[in-house]
Parts: sequence; structure tokens; C-alpha cells
Amino acid sequence: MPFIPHTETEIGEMLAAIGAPSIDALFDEIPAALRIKSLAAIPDALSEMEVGRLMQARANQDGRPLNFLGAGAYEHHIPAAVWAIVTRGEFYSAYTPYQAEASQGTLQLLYEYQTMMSSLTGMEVSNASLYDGASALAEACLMAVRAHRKSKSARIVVPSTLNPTYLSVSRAVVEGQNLSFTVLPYEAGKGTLQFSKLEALKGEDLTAVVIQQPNFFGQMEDVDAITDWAHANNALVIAVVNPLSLALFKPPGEWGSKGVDIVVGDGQPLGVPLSSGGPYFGFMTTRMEHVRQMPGRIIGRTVDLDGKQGFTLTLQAREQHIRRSKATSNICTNQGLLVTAATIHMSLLGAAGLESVAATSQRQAAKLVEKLTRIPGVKVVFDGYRFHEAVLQLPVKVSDVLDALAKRNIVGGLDLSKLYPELGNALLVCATEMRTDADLDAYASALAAVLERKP
Amino acid sequence: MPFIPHTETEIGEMLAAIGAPSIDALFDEIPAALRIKSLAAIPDALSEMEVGRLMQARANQDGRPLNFLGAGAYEHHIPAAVWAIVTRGEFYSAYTPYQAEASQGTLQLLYEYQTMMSSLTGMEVSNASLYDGASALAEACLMAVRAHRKSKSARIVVPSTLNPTYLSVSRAVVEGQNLSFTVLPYEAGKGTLQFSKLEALKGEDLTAVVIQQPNFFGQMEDVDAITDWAHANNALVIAVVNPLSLALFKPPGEWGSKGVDIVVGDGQPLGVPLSSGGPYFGFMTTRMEHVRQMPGRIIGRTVDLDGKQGFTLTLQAREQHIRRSKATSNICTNQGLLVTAATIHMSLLGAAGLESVAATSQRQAAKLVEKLTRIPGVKVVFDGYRFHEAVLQLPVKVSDVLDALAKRNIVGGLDLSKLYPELGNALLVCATEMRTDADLDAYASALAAVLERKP
Amino acid sequence: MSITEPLIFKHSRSGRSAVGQYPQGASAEVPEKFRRRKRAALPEVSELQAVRHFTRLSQLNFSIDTHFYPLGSCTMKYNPRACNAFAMLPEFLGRHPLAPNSVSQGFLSCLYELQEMLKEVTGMKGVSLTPMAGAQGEFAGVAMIRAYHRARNDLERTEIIVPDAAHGTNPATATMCGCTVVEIPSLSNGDIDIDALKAALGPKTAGIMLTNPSTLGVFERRIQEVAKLVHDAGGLLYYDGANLNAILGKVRPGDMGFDVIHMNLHKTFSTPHGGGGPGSGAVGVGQRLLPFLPIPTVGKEGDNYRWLDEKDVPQTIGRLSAFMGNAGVLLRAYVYMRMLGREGMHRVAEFSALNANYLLARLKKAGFDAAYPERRASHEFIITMKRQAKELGVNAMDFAKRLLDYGFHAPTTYFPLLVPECLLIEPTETEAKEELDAFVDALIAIQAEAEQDAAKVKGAPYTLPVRRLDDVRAAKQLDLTYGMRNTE
Amino acid sequence: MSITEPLIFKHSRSGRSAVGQYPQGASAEVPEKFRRRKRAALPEVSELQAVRHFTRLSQLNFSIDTHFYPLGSCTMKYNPRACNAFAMLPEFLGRHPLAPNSVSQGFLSCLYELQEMLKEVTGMKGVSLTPMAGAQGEFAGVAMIRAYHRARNDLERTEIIVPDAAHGTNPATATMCGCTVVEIPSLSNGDIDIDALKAALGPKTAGIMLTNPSTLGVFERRIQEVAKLVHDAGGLLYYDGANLNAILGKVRPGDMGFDVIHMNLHKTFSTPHGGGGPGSGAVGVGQRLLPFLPIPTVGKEGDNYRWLDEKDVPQTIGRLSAFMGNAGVLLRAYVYMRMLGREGMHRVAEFSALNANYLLARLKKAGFDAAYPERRASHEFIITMKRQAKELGVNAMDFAKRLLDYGFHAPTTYFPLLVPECLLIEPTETEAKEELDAFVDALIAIQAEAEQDAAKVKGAPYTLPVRRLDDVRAAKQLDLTYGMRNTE
Ligand SMILES: Cc1ncc(COP(=O)(O)O)c(C=O)c1O
Ligand SMILES: Cc1ncc(COP(=O)(O)O)c(C=O)c1O
Repeated sequence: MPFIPHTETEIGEMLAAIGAPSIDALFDEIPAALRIKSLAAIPDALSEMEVGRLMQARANQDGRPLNFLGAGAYEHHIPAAVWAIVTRGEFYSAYTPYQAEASQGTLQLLYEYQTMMSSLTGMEVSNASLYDGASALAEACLMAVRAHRKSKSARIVVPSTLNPTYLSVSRAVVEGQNLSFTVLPYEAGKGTLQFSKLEALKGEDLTAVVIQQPNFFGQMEDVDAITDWAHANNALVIAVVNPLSLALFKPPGEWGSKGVDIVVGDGQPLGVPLSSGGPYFGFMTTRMEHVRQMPGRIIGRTVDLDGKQGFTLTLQAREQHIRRSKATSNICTNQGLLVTAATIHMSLLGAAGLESVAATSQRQAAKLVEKLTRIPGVKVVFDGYRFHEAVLQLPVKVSDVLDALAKRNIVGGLDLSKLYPELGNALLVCATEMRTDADLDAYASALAAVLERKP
Repeated sequence: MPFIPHTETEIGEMLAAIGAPSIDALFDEIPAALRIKSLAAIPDALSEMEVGRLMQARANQDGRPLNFLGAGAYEHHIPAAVWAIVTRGEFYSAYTPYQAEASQGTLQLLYEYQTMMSSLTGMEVSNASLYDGASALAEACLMAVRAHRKSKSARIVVPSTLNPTYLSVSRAVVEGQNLSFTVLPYEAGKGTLQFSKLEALKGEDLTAVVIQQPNFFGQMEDVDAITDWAHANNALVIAVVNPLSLALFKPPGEWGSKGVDIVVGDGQPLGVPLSSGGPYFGFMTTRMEHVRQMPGRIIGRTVDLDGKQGFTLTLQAREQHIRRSKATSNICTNQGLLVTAATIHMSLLGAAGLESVAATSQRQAAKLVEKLTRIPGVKVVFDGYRFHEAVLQLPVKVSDVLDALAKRNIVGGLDLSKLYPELGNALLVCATEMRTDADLDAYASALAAVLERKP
Repeated sequence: MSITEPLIFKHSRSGRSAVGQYPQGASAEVPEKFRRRKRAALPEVSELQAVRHFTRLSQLNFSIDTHFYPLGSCTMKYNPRACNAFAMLPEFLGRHPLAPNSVSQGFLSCLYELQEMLKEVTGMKGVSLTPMAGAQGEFAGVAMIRAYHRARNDLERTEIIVPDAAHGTNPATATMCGCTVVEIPSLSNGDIDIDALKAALGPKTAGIMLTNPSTLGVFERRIQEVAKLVHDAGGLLYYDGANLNAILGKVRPGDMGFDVIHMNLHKTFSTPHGGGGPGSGAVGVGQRLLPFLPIPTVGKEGDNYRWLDEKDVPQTIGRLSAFMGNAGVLLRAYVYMRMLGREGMHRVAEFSALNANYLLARLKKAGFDAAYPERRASHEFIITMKRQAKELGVNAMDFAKRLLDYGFHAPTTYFPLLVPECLLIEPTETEAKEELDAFVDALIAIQAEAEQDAAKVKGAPYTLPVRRLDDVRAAKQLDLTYGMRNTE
Repeated sequence: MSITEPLIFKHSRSGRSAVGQYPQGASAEVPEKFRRRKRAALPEVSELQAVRHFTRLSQLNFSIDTHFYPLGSCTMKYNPRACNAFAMLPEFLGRHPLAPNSVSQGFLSCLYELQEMLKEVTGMKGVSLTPMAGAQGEFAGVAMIRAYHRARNDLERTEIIVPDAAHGTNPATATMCGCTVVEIPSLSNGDIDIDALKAALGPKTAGIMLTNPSTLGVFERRIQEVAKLVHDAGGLLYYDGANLNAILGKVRPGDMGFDVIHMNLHKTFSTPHGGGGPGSGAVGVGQRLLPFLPIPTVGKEGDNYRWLDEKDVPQTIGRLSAFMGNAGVLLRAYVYMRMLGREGMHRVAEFSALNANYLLARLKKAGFDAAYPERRASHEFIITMKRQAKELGVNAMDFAKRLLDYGFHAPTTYFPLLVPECLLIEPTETEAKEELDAFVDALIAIQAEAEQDAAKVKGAPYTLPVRRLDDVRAAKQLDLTYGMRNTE
């Protein structure tokens, strides 16, 4: 029996000890009428060899196309050491560190992670992860409402340059709790928040203003001005950031004159493979004053009976298993293993390494834009400083182009025509340090061919 | 500096402590004229990302053809757990267990391995590995000469059905030591040792007789008769076996009336991937009476100062680091990590699992032979009981066929025409449990097409 | 062996770095206003130092791969290595979540079949795999219940009934969904107090959240009656699938009358828990809630798989993650289910129940107090140390900590809250009898120690990297990042 | 933490098995005469039990990934994880060794380039990668020397000169090649005794085997003179490349006058040692020995790579392995060399020398006795505990064992044989200064312990899975397999 160690003899001995005539008898409290007859739709067991063959066949169907898609998930080099360590049984197969003394490895690592994330974002404290960037934003909105007692509106201002899925997820998650979102448009030609629309909200009760930097188009927002405006207007500021970009860019803790209040984002660029969308991890950092409103687990350093340093889950009174219906969130299981990856990844790259990766990504993306816009009919949509993504305008329907590129084994980017119809045939492209010049050329010539309808 | 942790400050401090003006000064005992000027032929450093891309490109060149080659290296399913554990740093990056107290993991594992190999081969003791099957046979020949004091001839009888490379390697290794090999032909149509040729040696001083079971053609030798004959004629018997096959077949320790004297072989079928030929591992087991003549490391169980059980290298007086020019062999580094894989592999499969793998391999090979011999012009060369390989005769030159099959992404087997010219267009094919019926059909139709000179 | 390891920051030296890991010579011209002024205080270490540090840290953990881990409600069973290996095939790892369907058919087919298999084992009509953990699955479930009532214009239904034995995520979820929580007690035999349930039901009832078997380790025998009562009152039934391991292949939540269920794939379907996550809280629904399933799900048309989104499920409660939940966890669960196959599903409940009931029988015989001595254990059960706490001053936590010294992870302590001094013990089906026997022996030995030398047990653990930690200090003198306090 | 683990056989129960790992229902009809009667006594365990057992066993080891491991002559430096990852790409793992060249160009190109790079760093004219460890490389080298003399019909040359400091494999290899060993002493400054060398040289001299720097940790300064003497006498020079790390990128054996060299790729080129192996003992040769290189090697014609065999190298000493040596180890070395690149090669010797000389300087300052105090350390050096053994009764082994308690692997003990009570210490270039400092602190602390309480040091280790083991009993009461003795 796969994964079942029991021998016939042992089964007999165990039933005897229980005093039950059969294994089936152990289920005699279940009403007989309810008992399953068969699970006809479940296929027969496969051996590991067979399932391996099956999975490889499935994987081969998808292949390994050359990727120019970002839009919230980015392909970066991950040192081989990272996942070699992450998948060690002691990390991989442990539960949440409830028994601190038997979990010092995970706990110390999480404390180190909290330190790194706080420093990277320029904030004071970090939790030990949330599910992903999108749901972390939802949690940040709820947290802002709790933290900003003076604001009664539960009204959150978001720019339309925020990743649209992050807004969808936030709406879905806060649905039951009477928060409202006010979406502000972007400046045509610039692709950044139309500041005048923000100004127009002056005097209204706003709980928080969300800023994504770099924004969904890859453009850089005037984060200082927005942060200061929000604080001047008694709103908290929630920053949504790509943690890798913070190696180059001013951390949210330094935006404006006093820094933002809550920082969230997706930690995926820090050592987590694209892996079809997950598992990634959401991060959240904040000021010390808000720590008790923060959702998710937090690790603290303390001492043991002998005065020796050790690490443990702390501030658990915020959490569902203690506070139940009054908890800051219902989150329990988080994304610990991905945080393990990120912590090792950040340790291996260091600040210098992250900076270099970010700078190279930006350089390759700029080259990509340059190469693609040499093709007749392909234009850059927005001016201004960009990180490693850009919006391009194509002369024809984007989805057709992407399909044609996919046939050439290229994942060409994200079709923006449904999310931002006003942009017409707009395509969001991305390049990271993983895309060589040859890759960029391959894309450019494929795109040129597709646009000329060459076979 | 990749892999170098030194900071500029530290370099300065360290040189100061040494009292050297520069790192270069540390090499001042080397005659100046000898110092390297440049290593022009070494390319610039690549980052891990770059070398990863390079290696993947090289790997892609080779692809993953469907394999029907055996001839001493066999493709079997290896449980995912095996290499996940083998590559744990504690196994992967440890040295030989010289400090027993700090190496109990490796030592206990090796003791377990010795137990398993002894039982599998039906012998009393095992060493902790030699390089590979071929060189293990060479060591076995040398060992036989040492162990068989009464024989003065240093003459080893080998059947021509022994893997020809094993014989080449043995010749190369024993070259300096005046051993001689007498090669006996096989029975035409049967592919097993021509017993009469052995009988003809009666009365001569033979040090040992080598028997490979199953032999290089995949056929089964009459091992009982050969063993008894050898013992009756005062020769030792060295068995060369595929360890997996021993799950089905009588172990060498039970061949004839008293079993063989030394067993060697390649452990590759026990959890080691084909990996282009290595690293594999050679194993050797023997009778207790010969243990002091055995080359290679041996682990023993003992007790510590508190009387607690522990494991340590033992009988080191046989080895080069103690006995120097009088050692049983010069072997030092062996194939420990592969033994680690094999030990985990054998533990996961157990005797029942190995038996099932062997039986399935045999079944698939039989099916393969059946399917291929349905093709006009393709015939089985030898009668008799076979394990999972077979010699086929083709109507045309084998190397041309193999080239054509390779273009169809099939590695079709081994061309025997150079090794055994008398067999004509002979091909050695193999199938294991990894080859599905669909795989066999794919081979059959490819071969049929190739023989019909279809494109 | 190595029993402590300094913080990674202690290994850091300015200028040290694993330079092979990043492109050399790149720099970006960042406009002054966006430029970071001071580098983040990440460690500066060599590759060896990082590898050694984190390898050593890992060794400080207990885990399934190293220890028996009978943590009740957590289903710490063997996480097959094959699941990891096949979920991490380079093609899957390299696939961008928004890649076109044409280069995603392999991945999508796995998800589709996983949906189908989960429907079959739960008796549900539709499944969405997107929730990223149990709690998010609960959220999805309760949000669907609310959406259902709202769609029927039944706007008053905002109360969620929750038994006192429920996991904390249940009430917390209800609150997150904007509901109010009505708690009902359990009877002394572990079943729900039906009278209390009846009293709680009414026109405001949106639904009830149940775990069955409950976290008390017993099966709710009157589940059909409960279902009828709730349905008759206009409410829906939510099944917290954390305990699905207990009944897999034996009885299906759909057949018990539940309208919605979440499954902790990281429990019943054996994806690893990763020291805290990731998990997956896939949800299944009956007919009534089908229109509200969170998106995306995977549909099949002919031989073609594609994402289903708001266009296909216009009444959906929406998206819960930026992409498709914890995709890699889903692949692991898929591989696991394919390896178990039909017969294997049945065996999960059978052998987890056999192990739990055996362990309970042996512990009862050894003199320990079962919380529900008259009941069958499900896949887990509770013993209470109330007597030991009172008579010897040795409480459940002391037993738990001392177990660590004996080489066993502790059971869940002090949950569920209603049983005093409780240990919730879940051996799972993948543990061998001799492991259970050794665990019983350890508890017996600790009992003897407690009787002879209570202080010894109360001082445990002794053999771990640290002795018992000061949680109060941790919460009072917050030290949450290196550098926050002047401590070294 | 887990400090012992029973034998796997203790977890075994008749009928237990990880059935998911093999095909079900297969059986073979084996003729009676070939049939196995009784199954082998392999363990019968579940997958979890196997995983847990071997994971726990692994934790009982010291290793580079967990500990500083200054084992002299063994070059225990960081084994980059990338080397493992890229050598284990599925295409390489799945490649059959005898696959046609047309589906092997990727693999062959790596080996070809590795040959070229090794030629460059050693100053040799040809390289064969086939030897599977240092000792087999030595065998290949001496066999080539013999073949060379024989080819010239110079049949008397059967003596191999070996300094007393040589590694045991050197004389053992000479014997294996049918040569006789002539040992010559070292001077008290660590250099070879040139007079003794002169006396040993003669018409029977086949060659000399040298390690330079020698295993005494010092560079043979008169190497040019030695080379001239040996060559003039008609012998050839063999370079034991175990210590190549000390000179990589600084001086080349070919330029020193050596005719043949083996390289321990598992040392200088950082492939992992795997708890005993595999290694690789690639050999390089100068012009004279080119015709004798062991096969196969890889040749390049145009853009095409192919195996070279006896047809290409008719005078070859032959094959040493069934296929192509330890191919996977070669790929690891290739990756490593590509990551180091040209500059990185130079750094290897520079920083291994810096670390060794720093450690030596600090230990001398702390009062320890260097074996060759006037000499530069190479990448390693010797301290002798002769004084401590005499004065305190605490010997080199006691220091070594006590170091384990301090969390450091011990240096090599009692080798080379000519230095009494020696510790041969090789820190390697990948260790950080603070690690070296901590090691010095530990030795100082142990020295203090030895002075105060010799018995304490002699009783070490205390904190490892076992205390000091009884080697004598191990050799006398042989217990080599479970079941051999009546012990449990
Ligand atoms: C009974 C019960 N319900 C819900 C949950 C929540 O699941 P998760 O931790 O995946 O969010 C758990 C897990 O701890 C549980 O045990
Ligand atoms: C100086 C020296 N020569 C030769 C060898 C033998 O190398 P191997 O162990 O790879 O056979 C070693 C390794 O132990 C060594 O240190």
C-alpha cells in the first residue's frame, strides 16, 4: 500500500488492542446510509515511475517558451543553492513553528527575513508573510481602516495604474466590510497618476491612498508628492512595490517627508520561480506604531530559561487562534517556504546583487523597447522614467500577435486591450537580466515577421 | 570574487598578521622564472546564470532520446527520494569518514550497505565500493592471486561472453603484475561458455575462473557447473553480476556446491542514473576468509568509550595509507555517494521491489525481441534463457541502422560487429521496466521504417 | 552536534559578496528623486557562508522527514518526494502565469483533472482551486454563502453559527466576510448541542461552519439532522475540510448535506507545510453555490483546456489571488492523488483511523484520560492532562515540551479551547505501529517522571537548541528585527 | 536533537514496502536452476521510514555545508551548488554512455573544453579525463611512464622514487604498476634530500613521484634541479596533483619539468567528495607521454566532437573504466572552471595561501609549534603536538577529537608519517577570516584545557553522536554486517 506502513500482522494486533473487529468498524459512528460506495471517477493508482512519465509529458506540452511577460511575476536568476536548501526536509516538511524549541531553524530564519524586509522597504517591522501581493494589499486596506481610527469613511483611493488584479482581489476580499475604493485615472502620455484628480479629493475623509511604484505600466510615480499630499490630508499611505526594484529606488519608508505607513507587495522576484503563478508570497512591513494592527505571524527574539537567545511566535493576540472573531485577519497558514527561499536568496545576492539584477533588468528592458520600436508601427505609449516594463502600441490586434508569437515559442507580453481599452492595441512587455541581447533580437525579428504576416 | 569571502580590509589585516607585504609575496619560494604569466586559454568567468544557460544549451543538443541500450548501464526508475537525500550537503559535501565520531551518518549507512550487498550476493562480507564494475573485476583478479596462495600461475580464465570492456580494463589494470588471461569462446547459437573448452584446461594451474551472469549477451550461463568445475580444479571463482538481476536469480554465494569466492559488478542499476557513464560504483563481496585480501574500505561496528554502538573504518592495515607499497590496492577515494544512493534505493524498493523491477524488465525485453523479430530480416541470434538484453541479427550494417534511428531520436542498442565480428550484423538491445509497450512499438516501427529505407 | 547558529548578520562583512550570482558591471541611471540613497542592510556573505548558515538552521527544526509529528488538526503525514520532483519540472517552474492557453495545456489539464478528482471525493458539483490556504478557502466559502443569499435578495442573513470547538479561522473568517458569529456549545459527548443549534437558527442565519469529524476528534453523528435543521431555517452548511483525512473515501461532505467545503490540500493531500506554508484551500460547492465560485477555474472544451473567468462565471465572488493561487501546491496534490488512486483514497481514512484508535486505546490503557472516552477516535483524539495538572502541577504544555526531549514533536496543545489541558493527537496513516508504540512509551515515561520529579518535566526541554522560551518577554519587549534593540 | 538512529533493519517488518516505487503484478518465470530461493535480507520499510532514516543519518555527519573542515591534503572547499544542478540536468543524467556521437555533442563539447582548460592550467600537452580518482590517475601516470620506457625498449627501468612525505597512494600505485619503490628522505626544512635523490637515481629509475608543494605543506624550491637530475638519469617526473590548489594560476607542473600529472578534480576543482567519493583523477601529460594516454578522450574535428579510442591512440595504456570515468564529476568540474574563469584560477592559490599562512602565523603566535617554522605555508601547513604529547600526555589525536566538540572538523592527523604528532591543516580559499579566527580560538582553548585537565581532552569528543570509538575492537572482533555477530 503506497505510503501505508502497516503489515497484515500489525493490523491484526492493532485491531485487537482497540477491540474492534475490523477497520471498517472504526467508522461505525458514521450513519451507514452516508457511507461511500465507490469513487468511480478516481483513476487507478499510478506508480511513481508512471506518474513521473505522465507529468513529464504534460510539462513537454507546455515547453519552455522565451518569456517577455511580467505584469506582476518576473523571471529572474535564482541561485542553485536556494532551492537545494529550501527543499531540505527540515524546512520543507515542518509545520508552522508552534513548538518554538523544536523550530528554531524556521523561527530564526523568519526573524532574519523580517529584518531584511524592514530594511529593504525602509520600515520598522515586517510580518512573516501573507499569501501573495494582491491579497496582501487587501489586508493592508483592512489594516489601514483599523489603524486609522480617526477616519470613518473606510475609503481607499487607488490609482488606475495599480495592477488591476490587485484591485479586483482587494475588492473581493474586503467585500463584506464596507470599504470603498475610489479609482483615479492616469495622465495620458505619461501613464502616471493624474495628480489633479487627487487634489480634487482635498478635504474629504480618506482612509488611505495606495501607490504602486513602479506602477503597472512600469512607469515611476511621483511618490513623494503623493505621500505628502496624503499625509497632509490625513490619509494613510499604502505602498505597493516590487521588492527587487527597491535595490535601486527610494524605499517607501523614505517617500515624502515622513514615509508611508504600510508597504506590501509580492515577494516573488526574490528567489521564487514563475511556477505558473504560485506559490509566491505577500510581504507587509509597517511602522512600529501599527504593529498590533498588522495581520499575519510575527517572530520575536527572546531568551530561554537559561537566558540564551531564542526565537518565537509573538504578538499572537492579534491572531485568529487566540482572538478568533476579533482577530486582525483570518490568516493562519502563510507562505513560509517561499519566505525561506527569499531569505536565502537575499542573503546570497545581498544589496549589491539585487541592485545589479535590477539595473541589468532595466537595461535589458530599455534595449528591448528600443529594438521593438524600430519595427514600423510599434511605438512606446508613455514617456518618463521606467523600470523593466513598458507599454507598446501595436498596429494590429494584440491578441492575434500574441497567438502568432506563441507559435514561434515566444510569450510576448500582456494584452492590455481589455484592461485599458482606451489604450487601443497596447502590449505590456518586460525583460529582466535573464533576457540576453540575442533573446531580445529573437523577439524583435519574430515580432517584425508576425507584423508583416510572414509565416 | 566568486567563492572567495575576503574583503579588502581583511586581506590587509591578514597580510599584516603574516608579515607579508602582499599576497604575491606568499609565493616567493617559487622560482620566479617558473611563475605563470597568463592563462590565456581559459575563458572569462561566467556568472551562475550564464553557465546555467550554457549548460542547458549543451544539454539540449543531446536531447532525450528513447533508449534501448544496456551493455553494462541500465535505465531504471529511481525514486525521487533517493537523490533528494543523496544531495543533502551532509552526505554530498563530506569527506571520507576519517573522523568516525563526526561521520556516523556515512559510516552507519555504509555498514547497512555492506549488509545489503552481502545478502544480495549471498556472500559474507562486502567492501564499501570500488570505482566501477570493470575496475572491480581487475581488483578481483589481483585479489584472487593474493588469496589463492597455492596457485602460482596468476592465470585467470575468462569467457568471451564477459563484457569486453571489463576484460580490457582488467588487462590494463593488472598489466604490470604478470597476470595472464585465457579467454574461452562461447557456444555458437547459445551464446554461453563452451564448456568443453573449460574441460580442456583440466589439470592446469588456474588461479581463478571468471563468470558473468547474465552474460554480455544477456544469456544465462550454467554457473553451477562452472563453479563446481573451477573448485574441483583448484581455481577460485569470480562472479560478475548485475545486482538487480540477483533479485530473481540465484546469488553467486549459492552457485554450485559451495558458492563463488569473490563477487563483483557495477552497482549502477541500484539507483544511479545513466549519467553518461558515471559516476557509478563497483561493488565487491567475498567470503570472510578472504576479507584481509579485499581491497577498498570496510566499515565495522564497534563501541565507544561509554559502550554505545558506533561505526568506524576498519581493517585499515590493508590500505595504502597504512601499508603503502604493500597495500591490497592503491584505492583511496571510492564512490561513496553512489553507494549512498544505492543504499537508499535498496531500502526503498526492498527485495520485493527489486524483484518486480527485474521481472518487468525481463518481460519488456522479451516483448521487445518479439516485436522486433516480426520485422523481416531481424532474428534472434541465441536461444536459451535471457535476462533483459538480447542479441539480434539485422539484414544490414548495424552502424547505419543506429545512425538512422538516432535521427529518429532512438538510441537503438549496441553494434556488436566490432566486438564480435563473427556475429555479423549483430545488435545488442535492452529494455527495462522504463520502456512502455508504446515505447517498444515506437522502436519497432522506427526500425521497420529504417530497414525499408523509409524517410 | 551544531546546536546554535548566529544570526546571518553576524557573518556579514562590508564588501563581501557572492558575486557569481549576479551580473557584473551593470548600473542604472536613476533620477535623483527616485534613487535609493543607502543600500538595504542585507547580509554580505559568501555563497559558502549562506549555504552553511541555512543548512545549519534547517537542522534545528523538527519535521516530518526527521520526527514523528502528531500535531492534531494538522495532518502531518509523509510528503512524497515525487510530488515535489514532478511539480518542479523546469517547464512548470518556468511557465508564466499569464502565458497563453496554447502553451499551457499540460498545466491546465492537471488542474482540470484535480478539480474533477476533488469533486468526486467530496461529493461536490464544482471546485475552485484558487484559495491559497484553508482560511482563504473558508473566506471563499462564506463569501459564496453571502453572495447566494444576496442573489436571492435575502439580505438579513448575516449570522454564521460556529461550534465552540471550531478552529479560530472559522469565526475570524465570518467576521472578515462581514458576518456576525453565533457560537454554540458542544455536548459532553463531543456532539453538537442540537437544542442550542435550534435556538441559534433563524431568519438571520446565513449558515453554519462545521468540521466533521470535529476538532474534538469525533464524528458528528447527527449530521443529517443538523443539515436538515440548517437548511430548513434557510441557512447553508459550510464544511471545514481540515479534517477530511479522517473520512476520505468513507463518507463525502456533499452526501452529508454540506453546500460548500474547503480542503486543506496541505493536509489531506499531503503537500508539505513548509514551516508555515504554502498551503492550498481549494473549495468545492454544491449546485446552489456553483454560480459564485471564485475565479479562475479551468474548463474543458473538447480536448482543449482554458481558464474560466468573470465572463464564464458572472456572479463569481471574484479573484482571491493575483494569478492562480498556489499553483505549485496544486500540482503536488495532483501527483499525490494520482499515486494514491481510487483504492488509496479509501486507505487514507482507514489507516489514519486505525492509527488514532490504536494510539487512543493504548494511552487509555496506560492510564491517560481521553476527553471522549466513549467515542471512537476519528483520525485524531484528545487526551486531557487536567488530572496531572491538578495533582502533580504538571500540565499539558509540560508534557508537550518534555516529549521534544524524547524525540517526538508535541501534539497540538490547548486546542480546542473547550477541553482543559488538552493534547490533540493526530498520528496520520503514514506512521508505523512501532512509532506509535514508542510515543506511548515516552508518554508513560514522562508520566512517571512527573510523579517522581515534577520540576524535571516542567523544566523541559533540555536537549534542544534552546530551553523553554520566554514568550511573555517576547511580546512585552518586542525585538522583531536585528538592530531593533541593543541586544547582540 | 536526534543524536542516534537505529539500523535501517530495525525499521523493517516482513511485508512492509514502498509499493509505489515498483511495477505491480510482474513476475518472471525463472527456470529452477537459476531461481533465487530466498529473498535477500533487504529492509522492508515504508517510504517515510526510509526518508526519515537517511535524513537523520545525514544529520550525524560533519560536512563542508555545515562545518569548517580543514582536512589537510583534502582541499575541502565549498562545492558550488550550481555544479551539481547543471551536471544533473535531465539530458545529461539520461544520456547512455554508449549513445551515438550524433546525440552526444553537447556532452562531448563540455569534456573537450575541460581537457583544454586542464592542459592550460597544468602546462601539459594532452589530458585524459578517464581516471576515476587520484589513485587511478596515479596508476595511469605510472603506467604511462612504464609504457614509455618499454616503447623505447628501456626495459630495466622499474624503480619509482618516492619521498617519505608521499601519500600512501604513491607507493601503492608504483607497486600496482609492477614497479619497486625507492623511498628518499626529506630534509628538516621540508625539501627533498637531493643527495639521497642522486644516490637513488640510476639506470633502473623509471621515474619519481612528487607532490609540489609536498604534503609537508612547503614548496620544493629546487624543483628545477630535481627535474634536471631525474631527466638526466633517464627517468620521468610524476606530479601528484592533490596539492594543485596551492599553485593554481601561479606555477604550472609542466613548466616545473613534470612529464605527467594527475589532478584530483574533487579537490582543486571543487567537485564534492560525497563522504568518500566519487572523485576524478584526470591525467595530463607532456609531449613524451602523449601516445600513451588512457582512452577514451574527446577529439574535435571541425565543429564535431568524437571519442578517440585505440584506433586514434594505438599505444594507449588502455581503458580504466567501463565507459568514461566519472562523467558527472567531470561536468561539475567543467562548470566550476567556467564560473572561476581566468582570473578565478589565479585567486584559488592566492587565497588558499593567504588563509593557510594567516592561520599558521596566528597559531605560531599562540604558541603552537610549526613543523617547518621557517617556511612559507603553501595552501596547508603542519603543526606538531609532540611537545604537548610529551609534556601533557595530550596528543594530536586528542586535539583533533576535542576540536569536534568545538564544532570544527579535525585537520588530517598523523600524516605525513614523518612528522610526529602532526596536524596537517588546510583551510582552503573559501573560508572566511572569522572562521579561521574561531578555529585558532578553539585550539587555544583546548591547549588551556590540556594544561588544566588533560583527561578532559583525552576523553573527547563529548557532544557528538558517539564518544571515542574503539578501533582496536572494530578490527579484532570484526562486525561487518548486521547479523554477523549476536550484537543487536
Ligand atoms: C480545523 C481547521 N480549520 C481551518 C484551518 C485553517 O487552515 P489554514 O491554516 O490552511 O489556513 C486549520 C489549520 O490549521 C484547521 O486545523
Ligand atoms: C597527496 C595525495 N595524493 C593522492 C591522493 C589520492 O587521491 P584519491 O583519494 O582521489 O585517490 C590524495 C588524496 O587523498 C592525496 O592527498
